[in-house]
Amino acid sequence: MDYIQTTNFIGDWVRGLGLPWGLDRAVNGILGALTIAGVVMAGATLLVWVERKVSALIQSRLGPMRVGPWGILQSVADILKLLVKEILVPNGADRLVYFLAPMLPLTAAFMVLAVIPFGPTLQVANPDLGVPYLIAMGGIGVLGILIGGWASNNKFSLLGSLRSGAQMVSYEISVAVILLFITLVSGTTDLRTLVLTQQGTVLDWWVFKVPGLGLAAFVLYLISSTAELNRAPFDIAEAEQEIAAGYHTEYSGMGFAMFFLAEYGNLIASAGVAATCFLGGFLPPAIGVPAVDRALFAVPGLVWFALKVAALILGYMWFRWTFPRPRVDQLMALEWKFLLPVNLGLLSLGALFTAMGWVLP
Amino acid sequence: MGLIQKLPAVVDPLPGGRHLVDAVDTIVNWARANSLWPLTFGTSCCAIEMMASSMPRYDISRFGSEVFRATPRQADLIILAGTIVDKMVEVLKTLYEQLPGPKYVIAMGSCTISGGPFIYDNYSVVKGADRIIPVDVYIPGCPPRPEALFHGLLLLQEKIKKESLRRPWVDTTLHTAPFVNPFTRAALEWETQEKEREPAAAEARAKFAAENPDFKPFKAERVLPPPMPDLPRPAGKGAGLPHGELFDLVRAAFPSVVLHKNEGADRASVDALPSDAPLDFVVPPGEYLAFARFLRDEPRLALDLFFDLTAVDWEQPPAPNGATTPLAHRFHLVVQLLSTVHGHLVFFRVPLAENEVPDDSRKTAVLAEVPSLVPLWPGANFKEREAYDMFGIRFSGHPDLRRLLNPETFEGFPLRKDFTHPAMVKRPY
Amino acid sequence: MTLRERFSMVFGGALSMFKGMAVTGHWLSHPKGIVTEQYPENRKTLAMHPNFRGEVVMPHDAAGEHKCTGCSLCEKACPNGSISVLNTRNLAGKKVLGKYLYRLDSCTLCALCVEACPFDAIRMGQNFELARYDRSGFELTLNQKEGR
Amino acid sequence: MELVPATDQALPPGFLTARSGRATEEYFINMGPQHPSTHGVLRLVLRLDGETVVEVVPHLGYIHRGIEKQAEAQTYLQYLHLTDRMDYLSSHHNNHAVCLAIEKAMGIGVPERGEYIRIIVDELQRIQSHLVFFACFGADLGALTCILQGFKAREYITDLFDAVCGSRLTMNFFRPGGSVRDVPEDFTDRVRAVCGKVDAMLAEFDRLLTGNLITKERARGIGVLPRAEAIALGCTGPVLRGSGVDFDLRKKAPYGYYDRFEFSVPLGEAGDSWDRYLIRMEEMRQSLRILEQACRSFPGGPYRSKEKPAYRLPTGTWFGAVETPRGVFSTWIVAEKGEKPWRIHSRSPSLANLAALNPMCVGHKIADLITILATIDPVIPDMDR
Repeated sequence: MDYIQTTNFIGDWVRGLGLPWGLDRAVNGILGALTIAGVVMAGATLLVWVERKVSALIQSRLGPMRVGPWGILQSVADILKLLVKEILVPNGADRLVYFLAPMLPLTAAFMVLAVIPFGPTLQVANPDLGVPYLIAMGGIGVLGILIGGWASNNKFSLLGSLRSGAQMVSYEISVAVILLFITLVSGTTDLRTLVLTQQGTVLDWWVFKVPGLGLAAFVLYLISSTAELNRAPFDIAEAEQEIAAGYHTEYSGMGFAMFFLAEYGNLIASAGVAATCFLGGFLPPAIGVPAVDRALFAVPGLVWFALKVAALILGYMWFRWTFPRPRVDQLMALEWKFLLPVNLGLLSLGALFTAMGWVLP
Repeated sequence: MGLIQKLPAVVDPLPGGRHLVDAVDTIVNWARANSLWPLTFGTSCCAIEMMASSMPRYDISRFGSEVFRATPRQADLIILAGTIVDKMVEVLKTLYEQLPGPKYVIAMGSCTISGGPFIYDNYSVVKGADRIIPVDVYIPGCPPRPEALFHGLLLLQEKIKKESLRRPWVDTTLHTAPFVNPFTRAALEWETQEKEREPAAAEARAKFAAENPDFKPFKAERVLPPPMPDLPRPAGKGAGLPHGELFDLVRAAFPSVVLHKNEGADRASVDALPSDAPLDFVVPPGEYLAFARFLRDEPRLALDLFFDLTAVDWEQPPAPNGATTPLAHRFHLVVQLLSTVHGHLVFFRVPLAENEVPDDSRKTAVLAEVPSLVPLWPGANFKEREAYDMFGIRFSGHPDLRRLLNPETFEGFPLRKDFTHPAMVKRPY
Repeated sequence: MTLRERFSMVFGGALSMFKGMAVTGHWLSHPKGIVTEQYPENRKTLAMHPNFRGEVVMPHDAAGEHKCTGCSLCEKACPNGSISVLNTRNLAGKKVLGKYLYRLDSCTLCALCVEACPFDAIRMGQNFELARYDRSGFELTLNQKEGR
Repeated sequence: MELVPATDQALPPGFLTARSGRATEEYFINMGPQHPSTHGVLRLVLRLDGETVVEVVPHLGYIHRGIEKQAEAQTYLQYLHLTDRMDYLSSHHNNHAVCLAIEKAMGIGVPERGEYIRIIVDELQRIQSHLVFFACFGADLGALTCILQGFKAREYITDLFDAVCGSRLTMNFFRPGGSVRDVPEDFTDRVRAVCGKVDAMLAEFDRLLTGNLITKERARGIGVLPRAEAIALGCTGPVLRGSGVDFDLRKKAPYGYYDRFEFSVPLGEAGDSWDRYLIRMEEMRQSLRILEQACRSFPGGPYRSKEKPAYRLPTGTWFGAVETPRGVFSTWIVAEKGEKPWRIHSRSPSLANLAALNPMCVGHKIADLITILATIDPVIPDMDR
């Protein structure tokens, strides 16, 4: 079924305006960026509420209840309050870097989401080297945390940022290797094409298409990306019980809100990447029965993508509220002594499988 | 903050600007009131109730306040859960300053409101946390139930909803009035009031007596508690070595060691002592270390666990005529040892004479000295520091003899009987 | 560590993780297990246990009379001087209670005063909503009128 | 352990020079008094080499309330109510120790029902306190669900205390000769119901945290306290038993009716955090066993002996000790004439156990320090008094 015409819908619209002097490109870029920013901000705000509700359910309680129905406006109130809160800069802080730092992780989330195809006609940009671009953008977030911790002039912050520096750099390697595995088996680095290679039934998704390996890669990606996201159980960078609030110990008001939203923005980005690479992105879970498939395809791709992302995020949250946190050296050992060798083995096996054609038809 | 504070000054003069400011006020107050993030700060008992209120049964997250922040930079609210003592004052002030404005404080429990159970005869508890940082809401109770905490939180939310950008948030003032004993104050006030009323009352009484010659006074009815049997205590169960054998063992090795307040005790009278009260030996200062080592190393005693160390000050209050009786041994240093092998406890005490010091520095000077037990039991470290802190007894050979509980700058030794402190107010009765 | 042990650690560990997730998953999927009591919403039905110790109250009968004789046993029993029994003389010249001052701000709700009272004149109330904006309102007078 | 006083002026107070001389630069971090995992206002100053702990110096006194001085101006009953506030997680045990000392001094007996009430309430509180331990241990390891679910289980017991004693935390329930009031008629049924709920939750906790690989990795071999050192440092309770020393006051010197009940004292082998954790989990099950037996043979009759008009202790020294969830708590009273004590001293198990913190932490990471501190399970107001 190759009816899907993936296009950049903003691009089409702007091109139709017929602006002179290359202004169309500029307008296109700005509109795209605004869309992504809107999606990330709204999504992150919603996710904060979802996270609080999920954790509440796991812990046999109700969660926010008093602001709006089921407390749905709770995180709106939080963000608003943080906006109008006094901003304190600690003595001896490097002011420029201190204010720059919170923007970087959020930027990273924007940049990643810019290339994710949300639907057949929903993608802000589609570079040919989509997968390497994802890997590159993933590396920006850690910078914000590192310099934020350093600029705060606080030992807890420094400890937290160094921890997260070590952790994120290590786990990025794993994430990169797994993305390379996907590139290898799919034969493309273009994310739109990557999604389209998974057309067909559910079994054509990369998580199932390479027997065994795809699933393993998917699970490993979830583990590595949780660590890369600095989320519990791998949240040693902001381990509250150990080092107060880690790298954002000295951030108040808006600075903290940006870090806070960036965590959820990156969560969306990470889940989006997983959905795109492993779960067929915006493709519906077709099962090969034409009547059912036709109904499934009638639902817009955006909905399927959102559902997949939501399921993945629920999984991330479920992890978070179940497990204790490994120690910093154990986390490093897990990466360098377990995940990376396994991932490299996976990559080699992927090469073997592709070469031998051991993939599902 | 910052920019939005200037909003009323700019917008208010514009036509319709007042409504805009009002609308912004409503939104901002709504956000602030419903997103009060407390600081993780609990000192004692109330902290457990504060924790319980964030737990499933009560769930403070319904109010959006479950986000307990470990760093003051991200908190809006300090719930003062537990007693605030002198040593904590500077810490608390710093914490409060580190909170970004607008910031709120709830005083939870009677300790933080007024000193509560520690209001009298106490040298270290602050008599009301509002003497240190401004407090918005007071919740009495000891500790208040989680529901009471929520009630306080709701009061605070109401207070926040009345704020306006036209009146920017500022620190409320501190409670600076000097502490007056509320009990005495009430009694004095009542006395003056009674005196003022006395003439009129006397007149009324005379009139009443004239009018009701056969008045019978009202007799209140006593409510007796339910009758309970008067039970004698059954003989206690001792553990480990029987007292008699223990006594013989000790006396064989150290003939100069006697029982406290029972110097002439012999085997028979020791056997008759209640078995659940540990023997209490008196050791001459010269034999202190040797005796302690003997108790530890003698296998039939095997007093291997350092249970406790403390002291008693025997200084008597001066007689009504101001005369003091000098004591031969002002302090008793009491060591309590336990045998994890047998289960018995042995106490022994060393009488310590007072050093000669000038009278004016007697209250602040170290008055006695004994060898430290740290080489024998490392567990004696904290206990000896505590005894030094409380009684001013020096332990020679202690590796790190500093005050344990009181601040380094503290003057005097609280558990001495002649200790005085400006903050100490005597309890009536 | 042998290879076998290593493998058993990895797979046993993974199994233990799944067990943990099963537990939290069970909680997540069973909202019936929620035990939260919604305080301000449940005010109407919220009842304290009969033994609950709220603030000290002095019950008054229908005629507005209380049972306090002004013996100040409670005052002596109070560990932190929260009670001041201020006596006066009534019309017949008998010493009776004038004003029963109770300082809620320092009270620890220990009920030692209630135990000490031989006349059952004071009790522990059931009210727990005692929070205030200012601390001066915590000094209460419990009796409505002087003693008999 | 060689103790050498600090001669280097650059070191903060309390640090010893004995272990310095490393190639890398060491630095100091101040944890507390306001820190989420120091269980209150304990202040720890850490000397670190990277993330590795070189030395820990605890600073106490941030909640020193001078209870012992204040006690000298209070009657015994008033002091009894203050002890609730020392170790608030085991306030019944504190009261029990004071009552034991007063009963010994005045020869007050306790009726059978009174003793049973005491044992049931004590054991319930032991479970309650260990549940708080479980909750905080889980939270300190980063498993935040544990703290909420642990408190959920604790709340069943708190609710029972609320109904029986009239307060949720500072119960002020025991009196010399028994308890302040009788328990309700359906008391044993309620206790059984609570036990059932707690037992079910314990099974869930085992699957959630005890079996988890990360927990094991975080606790096994961390903070090893050798047997001899545990004894020499004066540790008691689960910290001592974790090092394999069979010492439980309920068995060694049974007070009350503890010798009537069957229960075992779990012991550790390695003396590490994992052992201390397992011991507390097992102690909860043993307490459930005691509760089951006590409910089965719960007697009728009076709940307390005749109340004395005033508690005037005979001159002398009086001693009472109980096994609290944290170790041996004892009260030592020096009584002179009158209603007020000449001196009251209480032995805080937390203070003695805290002495083991530094030896246990050396060479471990900051995160392990938190684990170790959690398995010591200190209550700071109890140490500071």
